[in-house]
Amino acid sequence: MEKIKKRRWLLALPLCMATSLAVAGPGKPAPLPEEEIGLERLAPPDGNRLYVTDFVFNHMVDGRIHVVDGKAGRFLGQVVSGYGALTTVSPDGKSIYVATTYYPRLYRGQRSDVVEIHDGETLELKGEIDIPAKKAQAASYRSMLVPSSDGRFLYVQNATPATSVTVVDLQARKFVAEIPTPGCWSIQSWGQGHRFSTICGDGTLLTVTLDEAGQAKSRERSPRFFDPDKDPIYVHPEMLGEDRYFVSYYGNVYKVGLSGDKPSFAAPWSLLDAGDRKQAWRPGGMQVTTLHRASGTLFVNMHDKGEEGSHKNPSKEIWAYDVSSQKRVARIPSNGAISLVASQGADPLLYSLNVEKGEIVARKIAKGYPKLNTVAGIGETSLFMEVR
Amino acid sequence: MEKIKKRRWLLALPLCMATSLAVAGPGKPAPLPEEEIGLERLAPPDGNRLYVTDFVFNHMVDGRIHVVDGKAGRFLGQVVSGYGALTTVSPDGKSIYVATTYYPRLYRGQRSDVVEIHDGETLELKGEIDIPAKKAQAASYRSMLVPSSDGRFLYVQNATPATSVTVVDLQARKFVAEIPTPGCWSIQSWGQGHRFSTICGDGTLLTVTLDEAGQAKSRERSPRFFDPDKDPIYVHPEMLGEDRYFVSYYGNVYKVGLSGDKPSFAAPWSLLDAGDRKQAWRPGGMQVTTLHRASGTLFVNMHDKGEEGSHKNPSKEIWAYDVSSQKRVARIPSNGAISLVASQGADPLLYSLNVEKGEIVARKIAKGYPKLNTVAGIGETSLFMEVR
Amino acid sequence: MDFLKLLDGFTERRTRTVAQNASRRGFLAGVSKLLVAGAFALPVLPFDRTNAHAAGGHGAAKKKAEPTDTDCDYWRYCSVDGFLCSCCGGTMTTCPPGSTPSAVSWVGTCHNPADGRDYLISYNDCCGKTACGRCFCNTNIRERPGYRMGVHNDINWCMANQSSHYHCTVSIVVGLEEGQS
Amino acid sequence: MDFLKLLDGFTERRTRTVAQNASRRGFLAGVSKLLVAGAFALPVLPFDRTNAHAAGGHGAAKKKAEPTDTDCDYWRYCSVDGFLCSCCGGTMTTCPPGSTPSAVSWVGTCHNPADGRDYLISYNDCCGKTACGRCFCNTNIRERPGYRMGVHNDINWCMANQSSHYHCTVSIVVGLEEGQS
Repeated sequence: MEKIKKRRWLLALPLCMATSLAVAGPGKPAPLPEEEIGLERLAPPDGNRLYVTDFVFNHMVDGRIHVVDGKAGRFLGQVVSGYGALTTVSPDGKSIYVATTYYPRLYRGQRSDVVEIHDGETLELKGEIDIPAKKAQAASYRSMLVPSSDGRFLYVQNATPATSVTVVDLQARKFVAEIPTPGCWSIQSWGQGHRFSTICGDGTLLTVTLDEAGQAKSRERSPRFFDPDKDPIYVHPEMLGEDRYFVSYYGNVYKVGLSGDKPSFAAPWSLLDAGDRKQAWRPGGMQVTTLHRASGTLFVNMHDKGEEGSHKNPSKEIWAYDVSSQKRVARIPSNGAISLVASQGADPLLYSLNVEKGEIVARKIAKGYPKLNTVAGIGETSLFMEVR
Repeated sequence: MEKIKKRRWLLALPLCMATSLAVAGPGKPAPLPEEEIGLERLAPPDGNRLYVTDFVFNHMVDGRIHVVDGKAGRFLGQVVSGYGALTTVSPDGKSIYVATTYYPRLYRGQRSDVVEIHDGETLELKGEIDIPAKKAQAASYRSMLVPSSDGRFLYVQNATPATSVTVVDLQARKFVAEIPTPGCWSIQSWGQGHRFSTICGDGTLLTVTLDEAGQAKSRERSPRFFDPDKDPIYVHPEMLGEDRYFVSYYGNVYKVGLSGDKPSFAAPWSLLDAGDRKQAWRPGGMQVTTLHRASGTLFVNMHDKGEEGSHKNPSKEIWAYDVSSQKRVARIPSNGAISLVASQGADPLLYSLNVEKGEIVARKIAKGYPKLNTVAGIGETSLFMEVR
Repeated sequence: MDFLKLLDGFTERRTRTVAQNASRRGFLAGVSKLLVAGAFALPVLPFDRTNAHAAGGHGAAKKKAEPTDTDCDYWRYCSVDGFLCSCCGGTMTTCPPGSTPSAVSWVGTCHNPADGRDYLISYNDCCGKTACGRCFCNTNIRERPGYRMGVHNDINWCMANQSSHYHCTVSIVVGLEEGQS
Repeated sequence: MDFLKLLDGFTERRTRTVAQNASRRGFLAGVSKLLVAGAFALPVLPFDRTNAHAAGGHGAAKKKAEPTDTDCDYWRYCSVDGFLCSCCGGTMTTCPPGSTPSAVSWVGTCHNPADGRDYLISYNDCCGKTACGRCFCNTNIRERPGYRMGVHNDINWCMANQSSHYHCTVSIVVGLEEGQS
């Protein structure tokens, strides 16, 4: 907390007229001391700081990110994110990135798209970068706004509805390139170098490699690795080293390796056994999976009685899988969650978000997944969580 | 409804491939005809068109006016009003005036205050006039944004918190003057000429007369006509010819004549008898009164068990008074209303607004005040109603 | 306009992809899938078609045996996603006063119980005012991620308008589904 | 600054008006009345002080026997009007990260049950972010219309800040009420 030294007007008026805070008489406690107004500042994130992106559908122009201490269940602050923003947080939690749209008259005038950099501890705006007014005004997913692995560039998903990726140089704080990615969607950043892949409507990956200036120097199309007509995958990636895990609408897991010269693809495996299929269990929600890296556990938001159109339904249970053995290791009750995120590190927690209540349940990632706490009222249409 | 002739993209694609809408086979009804997208346009107001100003406290930057057919209980449309807007509607219903504040980046940058003119039938913006960035960011009341009686000027209440009135020339569509009104609040427009009065903290009226250019040419202070310490009046006026009726926190009615050379003041009369006083009945709410002119009936939003701080409480009953005899003529159940408005003309209705539910109950202004209809969900923190 | 140019390329690509389907029937099915996208429509609260809770709860007509044009389970809202313009001062086919129809739209296929036919329904957004906030209605049938942009609904379909602010969605009969008469 | 100049005049007038009261006691009482205004605080939903429904319903601590700093009936919120900063990432006395204390404020007089004393409480708004939306709390004791601007609460007390957007309200002990010790 920083003390605000400057005395404010009107505040000064009663002060000078109030009885001075004298020492108390005998047998009576001392009166409360005079206080000064202060300003909170956050400590660096501890691994369980949640950043919850709220679309505020009923008042979309006033979207925001709620910052929450997930372990203590305490509300820490807000960042205004504006209209249809894409958001992410730097790996060290020092910067919160917001790609958003403004109009000079709230809803009219000339559209301006910008990337904003907010300080992760003061929650103040540190910088604003103009970008082409093509930014996707979309639900914020993990793969819509993505920093390069070294933090130099920020990739922004565009849609007009033709698709492309805007490249922002975070060091120079300027827009550097727009890379067409026709028919492809999402940004899957590679662990090494300035390279991203994007998932295309024909079931392939398009991989774009940038030069040092952030311009595309090569583009390569992979073989088809999934069938978008028969088994569409969610674009939300889980990351384990240089592997990316995607699940499909019908409950298959696709592992994609983003290393070496070109992507590699493992054979998909199913989350479901015969009994699960009979009950039509399927993945569902927005942020449909999360992964605890140390234990290699993949959590999937699942519902039964699945059918065409149920792929965003809230979950009935959260199923846990060991990704190396590809076996289910737990079935955890859900709070009707649409989004999941797991923290890593010393106190790993599994967070599940119910959008209607703005409710986040935190469970320990440990035997039995005991419930640690529940916070409610975290936003109105919160869809996306990150944790640092 | 206007047909939109221009075909839109993507729409054209399926059209050319759809089976043409052939004539039906025997014994089968003809298929539905192909439709075109259209745009609604309102008929001129019929005397029961409601304009409901919604502050949207949880998302104040996205305030709006809900336009409702009060007689049919039908939602007609919205006008975006922005942040802390003051609103009013021209007497003929052709123009909706909004005085509001914008920032180029939603909540940051240089503040711009403007008066907007929206068309009452198309609900489109017709004009925007820059005004000094001093507009009161306040709950919209009847006396906060007021046209002159001939419609030439629009008066805007300012607060920085020092108080003044901005004069806008609606013909020339420009700001013309700022008139200091220190210690005074609200704009009570006179029926004749370019003159307004404002209620001052010492219990007087300050009357300002404008010249043809909208500049103040004289200022006159009235004698004290109420005691703000002992019996503060609400600034919301009821208008009957050139008389203005104000009620006080303690249930007295102050009649002020705004005609001739200077204001005239009648002796106040009480809404309460001894029994009412014993139960501590008091006025309460935001738009605490309304008046049906043809019958000379004043409606007051009343609650019992009144106490210091209850002057904005929702009403338990709506009490009706004949203003010429100063007698109560009815006690009407209330829907927990905070605001009242009465329509005039052939189908006079009494509207009462419950802010928590966004619920408006319409009753006929006739013996027994029978309920005509109830509409709910009219906004989130709707506080102020006008009817044309 | 730069925007239209981009769209032209987009349309061509789409058409080529779709044309991989051999039969006209298959071709059409592909197209209607492609176009059954999200008329803005944040897929925030996925409701069953039979669950008109959202629409019913906020400014909609009372729940009846026969759904009306302000009920989420009205037949032509079978793939709508957003605020129903019928609750916002428009109708099933008209934008509320002062708003602007979207420059891009998507199409669903809905079954009309009154005549037993399946119709192609164009879901246009009405734009240029902030969110209407009344009668939210959402289904996700045949919705797919953004790599199938024509059927993606986690995105604002007012995106191509001068003011990209989303207000509400209309549902317009544009034809019979292939094979119907 | 133009703004401060205006305020100076305003303060002078107020002080003169208040000074009409003869005794120091009366003078102070008048001042505290004047300053018990609406820390923004739309008086939208007038709640009893004992009714913590609004605060309790949205992100606040659970209702207990002893109200806490996120309950609307906590003692020093006796005239607060708006979103409690304690629920918004601030505390009773600190603004949430990234917001800015208001340049103008108002003062109420609240009774602290723990020591039996009445304190002057300054209600400052925190500004520069859009509305927090959590723990709305409203009372209107000694609130008066805008002709008594110092005690008026239908107005935004972030009005004098560079960004006049209202976020939440803090409640700061600035002294004992006259006659207390």
